[in-house]
Amino acid sequence: MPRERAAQRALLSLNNVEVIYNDVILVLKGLSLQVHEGEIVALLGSNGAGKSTTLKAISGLLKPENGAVTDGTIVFDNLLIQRRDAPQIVRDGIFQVMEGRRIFEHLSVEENLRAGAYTVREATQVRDRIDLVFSYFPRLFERRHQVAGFLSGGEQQMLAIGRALMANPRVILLDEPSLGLAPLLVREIFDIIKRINEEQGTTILLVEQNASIALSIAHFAYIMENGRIVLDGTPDDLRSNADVREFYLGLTEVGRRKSYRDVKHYRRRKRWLS
Amino acid sequence: MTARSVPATLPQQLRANAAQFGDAMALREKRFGIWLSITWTEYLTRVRNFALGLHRMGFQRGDRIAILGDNRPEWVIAEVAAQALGGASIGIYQDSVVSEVAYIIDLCQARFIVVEDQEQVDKLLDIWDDLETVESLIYFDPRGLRHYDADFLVAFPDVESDGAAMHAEQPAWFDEQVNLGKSDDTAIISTTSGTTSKPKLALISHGNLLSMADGLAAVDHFKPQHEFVSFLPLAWIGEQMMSMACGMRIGFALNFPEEPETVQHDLREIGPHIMFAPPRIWENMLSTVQVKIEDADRVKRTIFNWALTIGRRAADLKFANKSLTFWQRAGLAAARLLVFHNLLDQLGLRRIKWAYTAGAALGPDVFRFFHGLGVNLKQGYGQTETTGICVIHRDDDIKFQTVGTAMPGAEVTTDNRGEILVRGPMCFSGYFNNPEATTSALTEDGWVRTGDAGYFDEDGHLIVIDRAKDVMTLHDGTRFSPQFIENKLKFSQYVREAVVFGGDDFPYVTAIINIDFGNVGKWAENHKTAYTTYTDLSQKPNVYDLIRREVERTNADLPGAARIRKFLLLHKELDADDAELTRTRKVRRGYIASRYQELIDALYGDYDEARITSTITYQDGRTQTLDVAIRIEPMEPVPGGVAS
Amino acid sequence: MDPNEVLKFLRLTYTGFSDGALLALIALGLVLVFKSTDVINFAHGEFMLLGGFVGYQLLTITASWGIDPTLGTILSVAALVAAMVIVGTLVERLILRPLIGEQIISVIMVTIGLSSIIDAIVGLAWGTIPQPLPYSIVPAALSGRWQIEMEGARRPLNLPQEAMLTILVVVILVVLLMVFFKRSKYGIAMRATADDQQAAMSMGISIRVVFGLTWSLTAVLAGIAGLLIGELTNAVGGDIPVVGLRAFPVIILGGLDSVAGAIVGGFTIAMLETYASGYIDPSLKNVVPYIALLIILMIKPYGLFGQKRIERV
Amino acid sequence: MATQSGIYHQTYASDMQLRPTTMQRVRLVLVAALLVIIPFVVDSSTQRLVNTVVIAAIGAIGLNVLVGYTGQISLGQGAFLAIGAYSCGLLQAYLNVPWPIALLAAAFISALLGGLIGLPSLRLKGLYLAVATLAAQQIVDWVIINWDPIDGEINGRATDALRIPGNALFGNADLRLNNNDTLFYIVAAAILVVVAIATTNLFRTHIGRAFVAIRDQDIAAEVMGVNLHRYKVLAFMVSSFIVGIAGALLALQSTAISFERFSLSVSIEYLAMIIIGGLGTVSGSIYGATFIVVLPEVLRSIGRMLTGTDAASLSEFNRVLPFVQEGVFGVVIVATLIIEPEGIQRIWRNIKDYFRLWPFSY
Amino acid sequence: MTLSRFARPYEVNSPPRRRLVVDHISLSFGGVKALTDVSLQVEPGKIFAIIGPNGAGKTSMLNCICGLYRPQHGHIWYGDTDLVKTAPHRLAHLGIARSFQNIELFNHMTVLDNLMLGRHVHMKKNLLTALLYWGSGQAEEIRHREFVEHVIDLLQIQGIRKQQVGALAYGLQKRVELGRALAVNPGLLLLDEPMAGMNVEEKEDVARYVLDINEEWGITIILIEHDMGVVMDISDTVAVLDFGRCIAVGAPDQVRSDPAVIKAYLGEQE
Repeated sequence: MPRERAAQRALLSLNNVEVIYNDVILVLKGLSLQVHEGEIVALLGSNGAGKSTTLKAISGLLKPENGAVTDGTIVFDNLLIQRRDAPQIVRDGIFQVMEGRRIFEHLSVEENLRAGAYTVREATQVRDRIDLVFSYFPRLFERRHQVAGFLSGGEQQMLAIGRALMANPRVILLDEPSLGLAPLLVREIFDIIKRINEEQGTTILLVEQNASIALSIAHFAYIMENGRIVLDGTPDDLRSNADVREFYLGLTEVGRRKSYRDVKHYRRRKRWLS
Repeated sequence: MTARSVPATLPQQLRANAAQFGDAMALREKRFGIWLSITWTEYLTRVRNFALGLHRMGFQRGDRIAILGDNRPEWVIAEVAAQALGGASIGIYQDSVVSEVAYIIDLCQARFIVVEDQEQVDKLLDIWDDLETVESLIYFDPRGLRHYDADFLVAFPDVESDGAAMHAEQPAWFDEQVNLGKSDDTAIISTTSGTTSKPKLALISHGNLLSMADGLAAVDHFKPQHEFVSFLPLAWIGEQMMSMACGMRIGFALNFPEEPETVQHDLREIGPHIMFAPPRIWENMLSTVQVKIEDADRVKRTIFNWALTIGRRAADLKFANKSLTFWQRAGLAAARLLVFHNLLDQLGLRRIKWAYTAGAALGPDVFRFFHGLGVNLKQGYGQTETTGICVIHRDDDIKFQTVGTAMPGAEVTTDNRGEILVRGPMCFSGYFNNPEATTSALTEDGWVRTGDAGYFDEDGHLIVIDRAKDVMTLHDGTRFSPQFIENKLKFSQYVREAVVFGGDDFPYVTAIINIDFGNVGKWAENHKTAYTTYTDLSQKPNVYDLIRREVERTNADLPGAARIRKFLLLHKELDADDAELTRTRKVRRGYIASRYQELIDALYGDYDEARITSTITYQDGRTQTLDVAIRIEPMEPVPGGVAS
Repeated sequence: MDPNEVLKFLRLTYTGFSDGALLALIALGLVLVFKSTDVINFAHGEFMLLGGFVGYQLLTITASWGIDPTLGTILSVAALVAAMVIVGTLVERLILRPLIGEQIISVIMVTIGLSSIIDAIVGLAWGTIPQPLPYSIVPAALSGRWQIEMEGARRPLNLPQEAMLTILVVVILVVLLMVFFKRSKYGIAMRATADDQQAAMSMGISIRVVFGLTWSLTAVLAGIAGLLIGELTNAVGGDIPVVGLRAFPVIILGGLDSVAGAIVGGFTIAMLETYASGYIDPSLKNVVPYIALLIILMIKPYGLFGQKRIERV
Repeated sequence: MATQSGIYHQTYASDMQLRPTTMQRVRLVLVAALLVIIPFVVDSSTQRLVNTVVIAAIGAIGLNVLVGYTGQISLGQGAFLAIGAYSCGLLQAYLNVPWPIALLAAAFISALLGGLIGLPSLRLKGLYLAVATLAAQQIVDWVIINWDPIDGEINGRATDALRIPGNALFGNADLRLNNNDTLFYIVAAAILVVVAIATTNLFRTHIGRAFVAIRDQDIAAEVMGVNLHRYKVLAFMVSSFIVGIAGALLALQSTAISFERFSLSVSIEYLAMIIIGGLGTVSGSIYGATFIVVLPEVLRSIGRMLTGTDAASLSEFNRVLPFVQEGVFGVVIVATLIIEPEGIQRIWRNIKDYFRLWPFSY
Repeated sequence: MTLSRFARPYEVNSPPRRRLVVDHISLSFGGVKALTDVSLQVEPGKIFAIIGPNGAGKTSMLNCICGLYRPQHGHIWYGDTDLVKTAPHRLAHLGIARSFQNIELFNHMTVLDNLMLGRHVHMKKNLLTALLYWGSGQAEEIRHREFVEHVIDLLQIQGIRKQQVGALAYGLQKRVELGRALAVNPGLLLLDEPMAGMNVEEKEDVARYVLDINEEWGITIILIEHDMGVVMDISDTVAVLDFGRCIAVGAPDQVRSDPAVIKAYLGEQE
């Protein structure tokens, strides 16, 4: 329940974060959320709601896109991190897996992993981490000397997550891991994400369009629209909310999946209770 | 051929306009990226064709046509066409939920319904089996309707082409029908706003509408070349009065926005000369300006604030009928040049000659703000039963605490209990199918009982207190208006809506308050309070502290017994879909009291928290329940106040 | 066969070879920058100019101290490397970093602006007249001229041995760079950055460090090239940037992002130049590389070794 | 959007018009007035400077069509200018063609050769293409230096320069351009106005849109039916047509031309103009050209004021000036790009936006 | 004026709708096989979905159809035209348009200009009229603007008409890209993952547009999509690719229960 959850101190918390792009476009309008140690927290919402921006605000990757956190605080493990730059934040223990995989196409699989271990100092540790990644993703092991650009989409996503594991972060920010993947692969990847969370104890903040699968592994979820949180709760809470069912899970009132053939040319007004 | 005297009905007026203005623009609709225009001649042709088409479908004199949709040319064409055939139209708010639509159609027994699009068609299909009187649904936006095969669904253009065919056969028939129209014929049936009960249907005649237009035009000299943007629901009497009555009588063009979301932009493009809007629109405009100025850089903000100070001072002097000194005038000119000109341009108000507000009280701060910018904003007073307004400010005699003086032709007085009574050509003839209500609303000698309490000040200006029923007798015996307290609370930018209880059965005054999500949210951000949802924000302790200060400020101006002793911040915004507000967004106090009985009990009991299980209704009628704990905030015992 | 022709051929070949090594060295600097920052550095020639004059100044100073030329050379080269690291870092920090993420043409233009600035500084500081180096940086044992007597024709080949130095330097640098890019953490980081800056940042790779490193490296390579030109032509002067310009067809020919391409391209262009000017017309020296370039690009649009950008739609 | 309240359109024709706001109208009138009064108020050396600016502006617009709008980076501007200049010069010198015809012919010849130079663009992209145009630059330079017919004689001595007779028009010696700065100004300014308007128009139509589409996303443009080959070559032709005019004007302005005026550094100067001015805008081309042409002159004047009149300081002044000019040129480029990579035009627009949204910020 | 809510622009200018036959095509890149002997038939006026795991060759298939890739073997017939031998820019003339997986819009142009570019193949006026923007040149622009406005209306992007595309949100960009393809007035529309990265609500919108385009404008649609719900609901025929081979073609229900498809793509859960 939110109340009990709120009582604990969060590992990562965003407090009224405001993000502006190019000095004018307000993307996040006072966004607050908490991620507790060991949790998988899902952040759902429509396109342009600001989910990716939220992740980039945490990981310090806004700057290359001309964005900036103009207000509010981001606290990670008692540390104010909204002014730190991306490399520092990775060293602090937050690693973002960006949307669209963004693997280094011209580097080999293993070189990609080594790049992920940039912040790791000891060479032996790098070796160990590579072995760990290969234990989660045996397919990558088979292709470790291949140029990553020629991997399939699923393998690229695995590589992207593997790169994150290399840095041994406390929090992984995952941006749309299911993007463009076949249903079979989506399942596989989410199973691995869950395993990583359970076995490595890695906290995960997950941005995902596929709400049903995200809710299936998350411990807590937020729903964003227009740059702010409109609803939060445990997956069970959210699954019982009519708006979530209709707009995020595509279910009818009796719980059947709606047919895309019957979509109306108008939208029901959302009632995010506000 | 036809009598060319003063037209007595809207269709007659349309015919006269077509003859007089011909190719001048009558209607414009933003569509396909440009303002598609309809001239007066085309307007008349389309009305004629649609009317004849309706006739072929069986529309009879005295029938009613219901219209449900956004403001579009088809909306007004359908209305005037029905009137041309001696029928009446009834507008239904386009955002009404299914049950409301069913209620009104059932009440008015319309035989034909003109609807905009799939959304409205679906609403009607949901309740179709219960609608006994309705024969046809005529739609004018075909999007998404290709698989709908019900035979009672008819496309608007099909009706028109049917009509055109009939006109070719019987060219004189339409004119004859129009000539039959009389001033006393019912032109429209208007739903009352229904703050206290379910809506009633007021019968408004052509004479009511046209005399209203004449009265208003006598006060303010509208011209055919003026522009008007029709963006408020045509089901609302205020919009009928401006668009249909004044628009037709004067002959100015109506402009329909592209989409509800683009109203602000379209308004700016057109730059209307006349605007009539309820307080909420003006309040929203002000808060938009405030937020944007808040976000502007220091230079802009400073200059704006300076200009606004100058403007406000000038407005105050104008209200006091004092003239400005040379330096004040120079300052005002500078403020206009530097700020107001452009600001009004941004808001689309640059060309406004007359702006009106009516329907509820507008806060003095908002009023002063617009006058400070140089917008000639005037208050009016009236109701559906008086065809919009009957009391209004005059250009040179504006006092923000009043609603002005009676319009030409209207008689306004108060009875011994302080209830406002109105008589005149704009007064309605009764409620449809509801003789009881008619009797209680109309006195024998033709006065309309408004149900509002009010009095006249020394200059003869009317001051409205509240709905007479709501005026409460406090425990010390004084009579007091809850609306007065609510308005005082709402002057705060942090309070969006307030519902005050007290008097009669209640030992002291309490309030249920809706915070303004945007402004309180901003405040929370500035005060390092993290929040997620509306519910979360509304229950933050320091938000309570913030609102507490606002309540204290309000209390300071109130007599002891009227002071708010306890309040709570509601976890959800009041919503018309939950029937907490009327479709014109007025608070339905009685309904709220019963809906939140647990909260009221808690406010008058000895609790510091109340749990409430409330239900929200979705547009399509589905509901969802939620369970929240709400804090009750007691105020300090007021010195001199009576302990409960 | 006419021995004169054979001699001429040998002489041209040797010149082309040593010249090629020099071009390759210059091209290497350009490729380095392009690989990790996607920028073509139009100021590379000016870096060389600056390096040449700084080297000249250092040698003059050491000469004025009267120390042994070998020690003087070592000291001067060390100081030159240090100076160029500083120059590279400053340039990156002050001029290129603010433009990270801007469109490519803006970044090119900024290097053009930079070239003007360096030109002006060098011009104001040292003037335009070529300055001979105070002493040769090549150890006496290595300097001299190759003397080969051809049978039948008593003409010595008479080629400067110093040119071999260029080849040696280039070989060493290429090997070092290849190992660096393949094996070292920073090398991989630089390649990763070249692929996707933002993704590299998300790995914790500091773009600043990578860019600073890149520009320092390239400045050092340019400085060494400048000094070598001074040695080979016996003077440093305002025309060094023209040599830099000659490296453009080289990198395009080899492929902008290919180290191997820079080497092969360097030798190819230099050979073409020398043969064309030797056998056809000296005035062709400047055009022939470009004509060859156009022909090759028509066949291979990304140069001989350039990576075709993987285009996905 | 940049509309004004009360401006609305009932037809597409009016919606698609270039519709200046009141402020823009005022500005246009001011610019026009300025153009007209210049010859009446400036001295002859300033007039010559203005003429140079006008030529540069035409050339910059031409280059911007190619680089800014179509996204084909060119380092061969000098070559295109040279083709225009030498065509015009040769036609006058050898065929005694009247200057208006020579000017026009030069533009067409430039367009043709420009199309030819643009052929590599069919296969090459980005920096590879840039270096290919550098090849054009080198080859044209080489031709100018080594091809005998375009070397001329000055005072009986063979030189690398081509002498331009400056043919009179209608036999009227007053209608020669190279000794009548005012007449030259009128001709050049009129051409600039025409070129500016025509270029603006071009980018309101499907042809201009195709150019921009190629710049933004060439594959998508091709799939949407844009023939890349045709439009890339067309962009080169349109660009070199305009640049050819500028080149021809350069020839008409002077009595002799030589290769230094068309070297790589000229190409770079023009690139600097459009980048500093603003890529993909006509007004930016003009701002940029003005800035780059006027800057060295301003520096010279400032230097003059600060320098003594004795021989020593004059010679020092002459030694230092070129370096200072070059250095400042470099600093200005770097500074502009760091402050606003989209150039002067963008800075100007930001200023306008600041006031357009007044008193708001968005 | 044709600008009525009830008017359809295709009544004015309707492209021929032909059958698309993919005839035994094989495609490889330097030895890597992307497509092996694939044959498909797309009937006019239908919605044809291609599904399959990542790297199965779906996008390669589209790229072959629209001429960006040249298969080494086989033919692709659109009516009587062999698309394998047709230059990519000719496809739009034949009435074939497409959208891209990773949005490929002209970012510095407005939405309107992007759509107007879709009209490019229908615009004939020459350079001179363009430079003058006079008479027929202007009239042509206006005529096509009218068509484009119908597309804007269909896709409900009125509000962003004059905004720069690059600054729009992802979902809107997807919609604009769809609009640009529609502006071609195609008989065949190829959509490459039009719903990637969208939540249910947004997918519903796109599904509705696709159905409208198909049913109201009569356009044949080939659709690559991963969301099985969407594919099963709206398509008439589904083809499944795996490792460059077509492992199943048929009606949605038939394909859904095909064991090979379950094994290669759907997994057991579904």
